[in-house]
Amino acid sequence: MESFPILSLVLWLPTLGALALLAVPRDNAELARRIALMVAVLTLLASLALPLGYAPAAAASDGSLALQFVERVPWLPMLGASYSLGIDGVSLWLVMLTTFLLPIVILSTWDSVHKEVRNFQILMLLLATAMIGVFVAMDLLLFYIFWEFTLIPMTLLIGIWGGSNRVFAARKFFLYTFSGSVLMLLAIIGLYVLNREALAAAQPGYPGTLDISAIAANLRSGVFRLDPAMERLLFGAFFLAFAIKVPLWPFHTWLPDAHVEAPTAGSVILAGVLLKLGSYGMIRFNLTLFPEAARWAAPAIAVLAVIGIIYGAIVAFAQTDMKKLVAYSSVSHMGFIVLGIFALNRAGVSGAILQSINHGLSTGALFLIVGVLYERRHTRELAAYGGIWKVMPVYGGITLLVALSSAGLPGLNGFVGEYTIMQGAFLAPELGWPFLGFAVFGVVLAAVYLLRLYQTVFMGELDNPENQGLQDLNRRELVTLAALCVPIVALGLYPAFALGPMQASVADVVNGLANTVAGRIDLLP
Amino acid sequence: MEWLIWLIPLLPFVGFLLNVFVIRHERPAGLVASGLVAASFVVAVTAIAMLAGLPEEERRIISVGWEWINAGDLRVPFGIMLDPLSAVMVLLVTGVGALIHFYSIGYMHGDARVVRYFAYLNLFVTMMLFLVMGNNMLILFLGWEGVGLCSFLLIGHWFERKSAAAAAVKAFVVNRIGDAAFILAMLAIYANFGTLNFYEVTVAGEVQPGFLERVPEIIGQSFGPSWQPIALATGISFLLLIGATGKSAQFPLFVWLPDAMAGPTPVSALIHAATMVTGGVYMMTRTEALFAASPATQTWVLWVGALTALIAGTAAIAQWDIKRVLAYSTVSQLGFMVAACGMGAYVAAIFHLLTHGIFKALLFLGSGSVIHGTHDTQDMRKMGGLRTAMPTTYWTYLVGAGALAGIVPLAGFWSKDEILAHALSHNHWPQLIILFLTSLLTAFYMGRQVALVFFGTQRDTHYHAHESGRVMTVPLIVLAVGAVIGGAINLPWGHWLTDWLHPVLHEEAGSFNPVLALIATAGAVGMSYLGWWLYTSNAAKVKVGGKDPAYRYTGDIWDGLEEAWYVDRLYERVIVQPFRGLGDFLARVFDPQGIDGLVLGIGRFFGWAGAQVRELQSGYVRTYALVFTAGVVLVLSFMLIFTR
Amino acid sequence: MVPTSYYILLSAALFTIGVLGVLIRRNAIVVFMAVELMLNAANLALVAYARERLSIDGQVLVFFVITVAAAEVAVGLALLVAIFRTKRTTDVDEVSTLRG
Amino acid sequence: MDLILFLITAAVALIGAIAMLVSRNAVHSALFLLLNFAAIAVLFLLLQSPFLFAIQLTVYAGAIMVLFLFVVMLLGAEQVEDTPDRIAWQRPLAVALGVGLLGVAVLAALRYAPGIPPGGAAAATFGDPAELGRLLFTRYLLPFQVTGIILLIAVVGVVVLNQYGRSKAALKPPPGD
Repeated sequence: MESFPILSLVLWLPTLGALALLAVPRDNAELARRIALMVAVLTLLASLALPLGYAPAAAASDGSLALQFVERVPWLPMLGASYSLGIDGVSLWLVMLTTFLLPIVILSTWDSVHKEVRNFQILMLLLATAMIGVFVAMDLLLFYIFWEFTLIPMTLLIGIWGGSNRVFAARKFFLYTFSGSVLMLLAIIGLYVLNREALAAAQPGYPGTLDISAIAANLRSGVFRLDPAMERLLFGAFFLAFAIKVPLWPFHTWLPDAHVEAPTAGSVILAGVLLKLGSYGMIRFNLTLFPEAARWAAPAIAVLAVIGIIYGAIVAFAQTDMKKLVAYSSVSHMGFIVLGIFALNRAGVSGAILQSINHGLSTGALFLIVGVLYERRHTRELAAYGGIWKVMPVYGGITLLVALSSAGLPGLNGFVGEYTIMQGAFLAPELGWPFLGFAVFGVVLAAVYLLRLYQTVFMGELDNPENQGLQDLNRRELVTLAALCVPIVALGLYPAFALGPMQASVADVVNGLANTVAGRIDLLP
Repeated sequence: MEWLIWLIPLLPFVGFLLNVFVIRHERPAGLVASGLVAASFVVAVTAIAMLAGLPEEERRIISVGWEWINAGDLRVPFGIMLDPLSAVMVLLVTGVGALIHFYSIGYMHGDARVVRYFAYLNLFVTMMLFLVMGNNMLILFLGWEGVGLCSFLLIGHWFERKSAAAAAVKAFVVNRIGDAAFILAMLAIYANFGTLNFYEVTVAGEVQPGFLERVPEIIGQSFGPSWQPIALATGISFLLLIGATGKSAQFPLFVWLPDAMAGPTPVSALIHAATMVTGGVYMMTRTEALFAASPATQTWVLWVGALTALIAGTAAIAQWDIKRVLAYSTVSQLGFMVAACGMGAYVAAIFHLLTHGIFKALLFLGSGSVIHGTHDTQDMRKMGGLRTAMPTTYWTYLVGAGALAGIVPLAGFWSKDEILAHALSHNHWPQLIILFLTSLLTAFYMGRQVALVFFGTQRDTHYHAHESGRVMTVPLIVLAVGAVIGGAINLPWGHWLTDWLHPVLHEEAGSFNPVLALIATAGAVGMSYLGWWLYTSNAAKVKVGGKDPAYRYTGDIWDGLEEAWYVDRLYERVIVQPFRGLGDFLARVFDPQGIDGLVLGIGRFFGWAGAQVRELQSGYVRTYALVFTAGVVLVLSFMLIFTR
Repeated sequence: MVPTSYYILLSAALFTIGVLGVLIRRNAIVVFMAVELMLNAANLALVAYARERLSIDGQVLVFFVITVAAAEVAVGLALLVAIFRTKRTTDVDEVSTLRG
Repeated sequence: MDLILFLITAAVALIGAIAMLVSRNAVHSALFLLLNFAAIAVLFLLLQSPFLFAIQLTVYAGAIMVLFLFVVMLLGAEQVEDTPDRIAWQRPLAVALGVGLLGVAVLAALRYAPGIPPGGAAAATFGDPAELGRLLFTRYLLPFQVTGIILLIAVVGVVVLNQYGRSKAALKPPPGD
């Protein structure tokens, strides 16, 4: 429909920027930062065409996904693999989140990255391409390549620019998330082979396909049927990879280590976008391709999600390191997202997508905020602070706004997402009110740990002499944080702006769930 | 016409924005903040006049701004409304609010963060207006949490004080517990009615139903385990009750309110007496149809209200802090209102809410004037004899105290009497006795307070007491006038308020019982005098830091009363400390050693296995050759056996 | 004519002796000799089969084997000499720095 | 006639091989191996491969064995195995494996080489060196060239190895000398 390859442009622009940075002398930090920032802003501007040109479309009648900005070039014809890009309502805002956070993160490196600046920017831009690639790739092989490629820059960012225990954290991050995705590769191959065999029976010489949309269409039309046991197996293999990435309790222990050691910019990207790869994958693969298994597993997964919500909150409460506190709060918040996804209805899934965006914004902002203090005092211990609202009033105000957004105050973005998710879970016949009785407890605890953080750091007496000379935000920091506050407020007051375009695609996913299950109930034992 | 009601909440919001982003100095901040709230009051009066011009059945203006949430199964519009119930609340909020804004100009003069203070105050009024004007539960909740936030900010205004910071967090968190129940109630309402709107509304040409009109649909439905089904209406309304106990400081969640007195006194007057804490009562009145569907919950509401009234009333008599007396008194009076809701006397509850809003604001502002005039003294043991130094404050305070104690013909008498009369006429005997006892306690502690503060001689002479300035006394006088005549809005002979609220609550005026009124008045006068007499005649025994004269008669029970029956300490032991322990255990032991131990254990296993296998690499070429040869023999044997 | 299998049996026996030499002897030079012995055993089998099938290609192969063996011995012995310079021994057990 | 000749030669080859294996002196081993090579050369002749017979004698028995002897004597490494064997446990295993290998090889040989070579007309011209030479320069030209390159590389390698060793030795004089 669109002749201009806008998705490719958004996808590869950061990589082009990274290549251009190679020409910059290694020790010219300022130039490297400026070029990187320019590239990031250009990417953001290019990506603005996506929501502007996005026309919510109804699902195609053959069951394939209603994708837009589609690009498809054959790549390995004998495997049925193609360079296939496209977005729908599920991925649209996640791409926007990525392109929006990129310039912010790069802007923050002025204050937080001081060695090997050029290489840092190169890795950051490569990471951006990989992340966008995961969201826009509509070919299983391409998806998998981008998926694994996100690991490399991130591991290096942690391992080179991280804190004192960075090598351990980087290794743990890499091995943990990688071991999860290896099973996914197996499942991708399995899906490909099964699909080919199923269709080759009818059309001899069928080369098979790795196109997600085509496989979904085959599954929905019944041409390609999965044995229930096999479907659950494939579901599990995909799910494990995503659950580790999200991370779902009890697969979360890589996250605090990675966050604590990662540089500020790395933490922002990690919490802001990388975790969303998991929730995106759950919707795109687990729900779309394996509806029956999703329904089968939903209660168990929801139990894990609810445990994660409460567990993450309680553990966050007991932390003394600010970054660790925020990291565990992510575990809690991502539990909400998983709960919403496996509510398996429109409210739950759209709430989960919205909350993915919200979490990216508020937790990203929280990491930036912790970074601001860390750059000034070089400690993240809560006990080292107290009463700094007095010397840093603007900083205190912004922190409060972000913390409240994270705690789910109505009028700010976090509430809308959480409430929609909870309503979805309440309406889901598989889940219902007993789950909510516990999940809503997480809302209380969010206020407890975030306000405790706020109380110890910002309120009380300014009794530590080292804190008395703290400077309020400089202009760059202010711009960075203010840029994050705008969507935090806007999405709280007018979330329909984001929710509207995703409805058609969400409805498509949810209807697919209902139809496929209804059509094959006789196959189940 | 419809757009007009948007101005009511938006004017204070403009003040908030101005004070946050533009204004940097004290004077414009105070003037802009007060002026815009006053303007909002004027708009509200205009809008209500228009509302009154409509036929009774049509007195409801709903205006939908935009579609707030549209997530498939969940659709909520962002809309506000003005109906008779909202109208009286709006008048209270903007009217008392404006007076308190003006008062703050004087009270907060010279404060380091006064601009921010006015910003918070404006934001509070905005949020409170959303609370009472929301046309659906979610907007109500937006205001509900918004006022909680402002309460947090204002209690923590002097955040350098550790106690203020802690009180602010405590207030927010305790409220959040109630809010969680509120959220659950909203989820259940939406799941069963498919809407969160109170009344039918048209959004973008599409008619959305209102759940209050559809309550009969769920009567008879139940949920929960089959061996113990719970009526749906009971479940929902009980959750709402929990929500109300948080915001309206009812037992068992009242503990935050006395601590909240760490905030500036005008804040205590506005938020923690006149408006925010009445949010729970307003909410229960608004969703009265749901409560009416569940007699079980009604009984709970009644008992919660009555017990809270008693517990807080007993606690109030033993306080030394001038504001804590009023704080416990507020909790106690809110208990009256909640009990009225439990009896189904919603008009009486709203009536008491309005009069209480006026005279409690008066009392708080009066105490603020005392604190201001005595250079930040709050301990009543350090006061005494202030009636000569602060005559205006004294007289207005006396009016407020009389109204609270229920002296004829002040406002409090009429509203309290309506509640008691309703209890009598509907045979709620145990609650009637409890509430009556509480009203006697009320009269007693107000007598005690007036005696301690204004009579006798000044016990601590380190300060020179002086009367406050005009900007503070004028609001006192205005409110005192209100406290005198406020009862007129619903006299037994006129019951104007009952008629006005009739389209919403459909209640008939209750009967006036002269005997009860007489007994109550006699009790109030008697107990007030007793309290006054006890503490004027024993004034010499009151020492700074010493025990109360009544301690002689009651012994350690008095200490228990001063600590409000140790509820706070109980929570500390039973909830807070175990929670900290659990958090520490999970964070320091279970997570790193349990879950992460498992993860790292897997890693360590492979490391260990590698170390074992490494031993095989002896470095001897001949050993490698031996293994190699063994492999050759094996492969050849395999080929010999399995190939033909 | 002598049956081909006789040659093959002889070749097998020689090869086994070569293997034993590699496995048992420690003197690197003797180990080398054992390797040469194995090569020769293989050559013998090749030539025998070539004779049986009357195909000269087997002999060509042996020609190549011998050439490569010559190269191998040259390089191998040079390595030995180099190792001897540092280790002062030709005992293969002494050269075990690749131990894990 | 052929059989007798074969049996004698085979016996000599075996004796040479076994003796090589058991001699404690490396010089003796080398000489026994020489005997073995010569015996194999005779067997080549018996198998109608005169050309191979020739190069077996010149390359193996001549060049390679001389190289071996030369190195043994240069290094004085006749008797290095006087020290106790550190992995003596391996010896019985090695013998057992040898027996196993022999068994497997014999079984294979019996299965795949049952026949007696066909005699007759074709046999007359078989093994003609001229034929071999033609093949080398036609069908096997490429491998032949490669062989040349391998030899060249071997020469270069040997030179480099010795260069390297010498410079090292020059820097650090060997201990004990």
